Amino acid sequence: MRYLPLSDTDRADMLARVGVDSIDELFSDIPEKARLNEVLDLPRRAGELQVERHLSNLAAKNVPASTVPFFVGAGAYKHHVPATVDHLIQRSEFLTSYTPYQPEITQGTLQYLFEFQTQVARLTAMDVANASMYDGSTGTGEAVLMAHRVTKKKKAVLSGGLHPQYRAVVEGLSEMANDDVVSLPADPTGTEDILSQIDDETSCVVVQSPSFYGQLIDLKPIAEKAHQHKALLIAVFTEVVSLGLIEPPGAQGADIVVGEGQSIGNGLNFGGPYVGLFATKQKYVRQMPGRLCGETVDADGKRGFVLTLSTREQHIRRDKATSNICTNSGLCCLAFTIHLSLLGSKGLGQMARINHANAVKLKQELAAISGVDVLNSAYFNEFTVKLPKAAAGVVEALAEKGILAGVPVSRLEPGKAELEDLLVVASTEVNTDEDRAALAGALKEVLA
Amino acid sequence: MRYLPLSDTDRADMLARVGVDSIDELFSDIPEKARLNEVLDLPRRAGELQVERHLSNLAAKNVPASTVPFFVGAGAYKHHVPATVDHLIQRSEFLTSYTPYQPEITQGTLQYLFEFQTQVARLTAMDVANASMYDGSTGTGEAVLMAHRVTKKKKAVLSGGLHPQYRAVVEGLSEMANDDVVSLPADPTGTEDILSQIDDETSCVVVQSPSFYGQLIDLKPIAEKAHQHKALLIAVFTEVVSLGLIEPPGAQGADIVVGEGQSIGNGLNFGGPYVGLFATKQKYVRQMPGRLCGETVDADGKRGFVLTLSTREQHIRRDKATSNICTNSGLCCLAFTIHLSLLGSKGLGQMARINHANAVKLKQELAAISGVDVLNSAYFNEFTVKLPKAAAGVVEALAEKGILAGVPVSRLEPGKAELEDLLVVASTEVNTDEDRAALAGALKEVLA
Amino acid sequence: MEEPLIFEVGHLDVTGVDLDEPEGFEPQLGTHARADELDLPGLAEPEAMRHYVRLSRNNYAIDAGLYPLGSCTMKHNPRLNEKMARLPGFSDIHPLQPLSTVKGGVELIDELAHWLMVMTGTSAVAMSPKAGAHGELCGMMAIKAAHTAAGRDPKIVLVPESAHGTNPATAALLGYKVVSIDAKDDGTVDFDGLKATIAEHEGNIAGIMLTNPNTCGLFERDIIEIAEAIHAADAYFYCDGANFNAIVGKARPGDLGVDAMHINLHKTFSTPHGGGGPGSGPVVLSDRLAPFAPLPFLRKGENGPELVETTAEVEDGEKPFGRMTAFHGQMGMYVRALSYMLSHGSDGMRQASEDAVLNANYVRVGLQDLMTLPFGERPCMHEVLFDDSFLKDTGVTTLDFAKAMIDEGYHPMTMYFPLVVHGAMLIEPTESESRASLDLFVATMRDLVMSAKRGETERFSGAPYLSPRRRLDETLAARKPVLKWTAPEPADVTPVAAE
Amino acid sequence: MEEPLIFEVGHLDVTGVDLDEPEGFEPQLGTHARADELDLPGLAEPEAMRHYVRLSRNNYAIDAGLYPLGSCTMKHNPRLNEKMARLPGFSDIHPLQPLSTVKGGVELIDELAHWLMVMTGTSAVAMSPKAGAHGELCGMMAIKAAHTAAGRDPKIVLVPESAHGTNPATAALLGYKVVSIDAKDDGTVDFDGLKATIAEHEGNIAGIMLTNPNTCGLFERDIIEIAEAIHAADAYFYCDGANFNAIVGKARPGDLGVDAMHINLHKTFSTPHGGGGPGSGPVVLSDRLAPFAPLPFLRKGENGPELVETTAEVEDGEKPFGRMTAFHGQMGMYVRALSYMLSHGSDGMRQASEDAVLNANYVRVGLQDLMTLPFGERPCMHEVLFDDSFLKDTGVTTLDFAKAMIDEGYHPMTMYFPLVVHGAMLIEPTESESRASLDLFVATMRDLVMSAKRGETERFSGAPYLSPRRRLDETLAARKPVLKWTAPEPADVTPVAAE
Repeated sequence: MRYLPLSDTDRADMLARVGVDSIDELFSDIPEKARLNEVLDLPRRAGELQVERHLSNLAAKNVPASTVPFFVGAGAYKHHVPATVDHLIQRSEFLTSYTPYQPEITQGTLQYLFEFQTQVARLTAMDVANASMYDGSTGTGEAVLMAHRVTKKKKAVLSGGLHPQYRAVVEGLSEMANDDVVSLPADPTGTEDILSQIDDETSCVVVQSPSFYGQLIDLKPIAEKAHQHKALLIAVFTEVVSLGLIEPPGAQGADIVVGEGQSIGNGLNFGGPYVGLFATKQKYVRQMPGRLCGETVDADGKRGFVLTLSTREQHIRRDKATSNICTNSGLCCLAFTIHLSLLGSKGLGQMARINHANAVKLKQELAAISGVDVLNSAYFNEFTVKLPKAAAGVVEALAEKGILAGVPVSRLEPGKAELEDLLVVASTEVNTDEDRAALAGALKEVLA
Repeated sequence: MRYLPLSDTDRADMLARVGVDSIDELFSDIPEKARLNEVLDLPRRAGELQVERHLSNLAAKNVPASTVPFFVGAGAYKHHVPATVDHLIQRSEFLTSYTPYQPEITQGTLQYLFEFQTQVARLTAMDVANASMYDGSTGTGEAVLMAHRVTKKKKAVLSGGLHPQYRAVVEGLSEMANDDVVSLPADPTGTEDILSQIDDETSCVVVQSPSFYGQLIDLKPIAEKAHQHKALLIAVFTEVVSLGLIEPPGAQGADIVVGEGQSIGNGLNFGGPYVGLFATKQKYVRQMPGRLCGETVDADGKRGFVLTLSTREQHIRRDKATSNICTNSGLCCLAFTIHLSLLGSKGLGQMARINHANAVKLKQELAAISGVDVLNSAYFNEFTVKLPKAAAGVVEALAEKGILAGVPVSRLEPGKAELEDLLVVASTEVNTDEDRAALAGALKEVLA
Repeated sequence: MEEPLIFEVGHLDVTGVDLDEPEGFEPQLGTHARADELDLPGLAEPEAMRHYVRLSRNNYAIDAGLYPLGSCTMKHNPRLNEKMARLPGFSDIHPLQPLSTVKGGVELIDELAHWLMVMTGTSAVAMSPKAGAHGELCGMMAIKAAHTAAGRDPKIVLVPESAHGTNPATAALLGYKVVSIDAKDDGTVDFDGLKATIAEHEGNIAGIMLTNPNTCGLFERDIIEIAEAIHAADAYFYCDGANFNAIVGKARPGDLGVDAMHINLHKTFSTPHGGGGPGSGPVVLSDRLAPFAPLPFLRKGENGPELVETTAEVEDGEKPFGRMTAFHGQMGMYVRALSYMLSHGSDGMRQASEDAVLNANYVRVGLQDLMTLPFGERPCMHEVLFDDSFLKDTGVTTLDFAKAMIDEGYHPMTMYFPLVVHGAMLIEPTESESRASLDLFVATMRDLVMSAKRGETERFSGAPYLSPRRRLDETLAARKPVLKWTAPEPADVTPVAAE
Repeated sequence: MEEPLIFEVGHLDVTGVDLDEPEGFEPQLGTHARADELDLPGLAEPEAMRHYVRLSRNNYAIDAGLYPLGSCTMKHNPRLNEKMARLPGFSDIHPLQPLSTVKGGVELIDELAHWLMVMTGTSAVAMSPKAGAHGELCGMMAIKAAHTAAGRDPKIVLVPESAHGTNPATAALLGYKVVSIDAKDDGTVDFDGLKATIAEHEGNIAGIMLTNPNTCGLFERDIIEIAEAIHAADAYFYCDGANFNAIVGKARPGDLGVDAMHINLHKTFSTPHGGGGPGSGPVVLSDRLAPFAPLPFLRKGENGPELVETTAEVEDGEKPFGRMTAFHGQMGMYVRALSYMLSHGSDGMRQASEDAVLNANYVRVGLQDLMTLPFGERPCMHEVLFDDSFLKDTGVTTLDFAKAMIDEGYHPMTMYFPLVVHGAMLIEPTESESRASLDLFVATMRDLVMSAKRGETERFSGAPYLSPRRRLDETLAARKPVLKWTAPEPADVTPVAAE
């Protein structure tokens, strides 16, 4: 087998050296009745060509975003990632390296983590960021737990603009941990009254901007009210490119900022792996979950980096840890850092403006269609339209025409009549005039 | 522009430092009437996304070998190359390194060249091999020139089984250099009388096995006759995988062995870049063209490698050089070496046997079709069939059915009635039973 | 050469991408436009390339050398897997595009799930957890949900002392009290003690979290009896699957009585470790826990697998406890893992387990006369645990010893884990090493041990000497955390008044 | 760590691929089956990966540092190009599959040819040559064919002393006698001397092979007059295009009177150097030479470009002199070059030329006070030529100086070329370097020069000290060539008789 360097001769010699007659002697602690004496009923080994064919056949049953007019967002976005990014993250020294617990021989990883943390802190206008979470949704769950630790309260208030699956993650975790959650109803237009939900019991308020529906939300009054009640504002985003153009949550009073970083450096990958961004204020750093990389010096006085504040972490603190997390999203955050290093403020700003411009143009084309209403007043690269009929069927009909039009809200919030006709539509730099015309044209046909 | 690190500020500062007022001052030696003051009439800069789209659109107009039943050979072969190969040749340190003229910091390149030379010498059963040529055809041209230098004679005898485009390369070069060439007529069955063409004027005999038509040729009698007349036998191959199974030319008395190495490690690439293999006897090494890597020691006595015998080469000898060549096929020979290191004798033997087995099976299926004759008695993974009508039209008709059936001889030897109906068909490890059935079935239809 | 930070070399007016300013639109940002300029320096593409290539050279990697990290399983990462994961049909599909346009994606998840269930002898698998610890959380949530559904509310989870820190941390996250289980002198669970503990907390035990093979590299001989005792106490057996790679094809956790076990796809199925992630931690579940698998899950449909994403779609008997993450999990990792499984096949994976165990034992016999085995010269599974007795009176600590390995070209082994032995050194060569590679490793280790015993303490106390950095001051880093780069204050250039 | 050769670590019974033995066929090899077993050791995939990764680490690379090789033009190689070249529509098509199935491939070649012709101001291009020197050969063959067609048979080719070695070698290969042309003190061709030489050999001159900008980094001011004089002598002007990268978008060779010029796609259009290749050397041709372009060539057809592959397809006015290679040339390199051109655009390529020239002059002014310029402090083009006068009496040679650069983390500059100056040092930074990178390079070079002048000869004579190998014995290598690995003789183990 091509991945196994031992030859049969090696095996025989080595067994002799170990002093056993057969390999099975080494497995003799397995209770006899549970020992497998036959090879399991699964396919036998296959050459590369066969594996490629099998997987390529599966892949061919899917419709890649790049091959069609594509307007699907709702928490994951199709952006163009420079070829350099994917090349670099495949360097053996990044790809096949372990967690940098031995800093002397992992400065490569540690330095990019430090760069990553700095980039995320600057993007969000927060004091400190960690070395990434699994993704935006689990990061949001961790943010709520962190708020509970900080405030020593247990009630989270979730905005109706929060991504429904993010909400589900928080709710599930809270339920299991016996914490309280107040979830506001779906809020496509960003007009909910969240302020009235904040009281002295409140540990945190979780607000997403741009919201799941694309609406930009003013976080300042919410932060103010939360702080009056000694609660934290957790600001969430799912589209990090928006931070190239809109006011960062740190400038609006957020205490914890958490979001999905997939848009920068990472592909769609059917939902994962992605990279969660997580930033907070200096004063809360010791309650933060996840890895942190810090600067120090080596025995020769040279600057170097190490994983630090690990007394927060499970491998040191065990059941007293701030989280059970022992993984970051290593390569995905490397991809993020490389892409953002290439972009810089200048490139990110341009990218964000193109995204916004394309969304504005798309809105104009869709709003011109009879029966279609755009629900959002202020948005970045995504907005919600109300169709004259159920959105799910429309999306299917458009898919049959080779256009992926967006996400029907009912896919994530089924059974709610008031959401049945809503479609969340995203537009990024990959969309062309032709894409927009194709969508508008096809939508007219489907609605006719 | 993303590849240019200088900012406009940098440019202004640097011009000042250089002491000129404008960049054009640095171009003032260009005669005024030839200076371009406008940007040329070509497209302006484009982002990655735009370039990808443009090139992907072109690529989409082609039919990749992997997507259809594929039997095209005739000098270039579709094989499966392990993913490891392409990954490794893209390592920055291989991809973006220069010719290893500074051996202290290019031992990576030099060592794989040494490994490559050893592999090629062993494969061909010759004493020494060089660090590769551009490809098999130009290598063949160089082999003839080398034979003329060694023998101090000027007449090359070319077998009718030599690849027609290889023959054209040799003929063109010989004509320009005022050397003589005797080209035998096309010889699909390997039955030509080449021995009678060898006389005392003969510098070299050039014979391909497996021949262009797939026929295996016994080189021993030709070597014997050539040596009687103090001529060299130049043995050519276009399918290096054959050497896993058939008697190597070095064991049959060849003086120079030259061939195409594309099959191992390298893709089809529409004809290039490929990698020419070139090996000879020890006594002729100083007349050999191309780079050579040799073993030596460094100042600390450690084994190391350098480019050597460069007094043969143009950068030292100028108009007295053995060749004007100053390039090898670096990355392609790295790909060759990695793939062959993975294969080893064991893997190459298996690969060769699968190729042969698939060709034998294909021959049986095709020979069973009424009106189709297979012309070759002994072959490796390729053979020639005689169809009941012109092969070119049949191939086109099969292409329309989504099957790439082989190369009509008339494509390379147009206007020769006796070759009009011949089709060269190759089969490698990528062909499945279904591929063969598809070809046989479609061919029956087309011939019906 | 020292490599600066991007903030020290980049410029705000430089970018390594070419984008055009959009025209012809009215911004619709409301009052939300950014007030301040972002301060992220950009690098031109050649600069970025060089920066990250140079950084990478400061890293150790499997592709460059043996990585004997016990319990971390640093095995070969085939590049075929990388290629497959990059097929646009997998990498360029959106989790929320119509299911009719991602049938192959759903099928792939289903196929991987099938392999996992057959290999583990279980009847369900929760695919979505994003890493091993996330899988633990998922498994324990399923256990909690099962108790709740049965009207029980037990408060205790049993965890052996030798467990990974994630185990107690996970249990605590769900509000459980962790009760520690002792080990016997032979490094395995004290079954009698365990029975006593169960009796002591009768009716209040939610489950046990056990690693098997355990973190001492030993297979728990009493595993079936332990499972039976746990089940008899109305509790569940959570198995930490970190060491599943030792027994794939040799034994099935389901046959051992396991109710839930996460599988680290990188450890057992070769997805790259990537300097710390991304991971993927599917959790296999027994019949009893299967109904509680979180959303999304796969259901066999008439036309192939169906993806169930919301409670509204749930059918009778399905009681998902919630959702672990947005979307469907780590598709990119699934493709890699399945590519590995298909390549090995069931025969190859069994062979891989055998080779992993053989390699560990080969290292053991190569070193056991010089280093010290806390549990005697018995065979180990895929990793071999030494303690630091052999360093006694040498003045060399486990840490020093490990750092000295760096100067010999090796990554250190796992140190000070598990906690059950003093100065633990846990070595796992994996099946990816050739015999020649192991011979060289053993010879090097022997040389180091003898050097330590000869009293050559400087070779250890100051190590590493030859790495990109010498030993780093971790105390300083933690005492005054510098977690991001800030521009240095400009030097004080107040002109000194003449005279 | 020392990396052995594959022959020292591989095994004949190991393979890193999984293939099955075929069954159910009768071999049809006739009498040609291999008699002896092949002796090629195999490596399992993890071993192969590690071997080549480790080897790579002994290489310098553009991606790791500045590469100041004058005339070699080591510029940034964008990875977008690599990605594009790997599109299956380009990488997985066969040169002899039906032309109806490769229309996009032919279009790509046509599009690249268009860019090359517009940039050079010429009317045809022979695409197939496989490297620069192959392009030279092609260009000179076209010239020879043109003479033959006109009934002429001139015997002489003029080549300046400063030319690349390929120029005289190419001319000699075609049976031409090479007559050398002198340079003036300012480093450019002595036009008066040239006229005299032309007069001397009247009627017997086939052409001139001139590099412009020349290998001293200078633009030949008299270039148009030279071309006119050559044309007046019924001869052709072959321009070595190695330095075209200095003037893309600033001047067109066709406007300067060039009849043929090869273009090294790697130097000017960023295809990777790859440790020595593969290259690609298309040759642009003037109206007068266009008819002689070799097979295959493109003809404008009604439905797009047509590929003419054989003489049978040739039409009136087309007089191809033959064929340079099998198939159609270096498609893989074409894709990369076009990807680069499309990215830069005509504006970006002009800017690249300007930046390359600016960077070279920036290095010049940074070093000219300490190092010596043979032709005075005049502006250079894309590379700056120093001689070794500044090392006089220091005991440090050009070679020593260059090797000392290695210890500072730099690849040496081009040395001892061109031959027209003593101890030449030719530095070409290219447009890919940032100002900070140049500043560091200049500072390092200044430090080295001052060190040499201070008499710190050991720093130079023994250099390099810090590289994977110290200075290598090239004489030994050439005197006793060891060109392949052979197994060492087994040690003599004849048992010594007891007593």
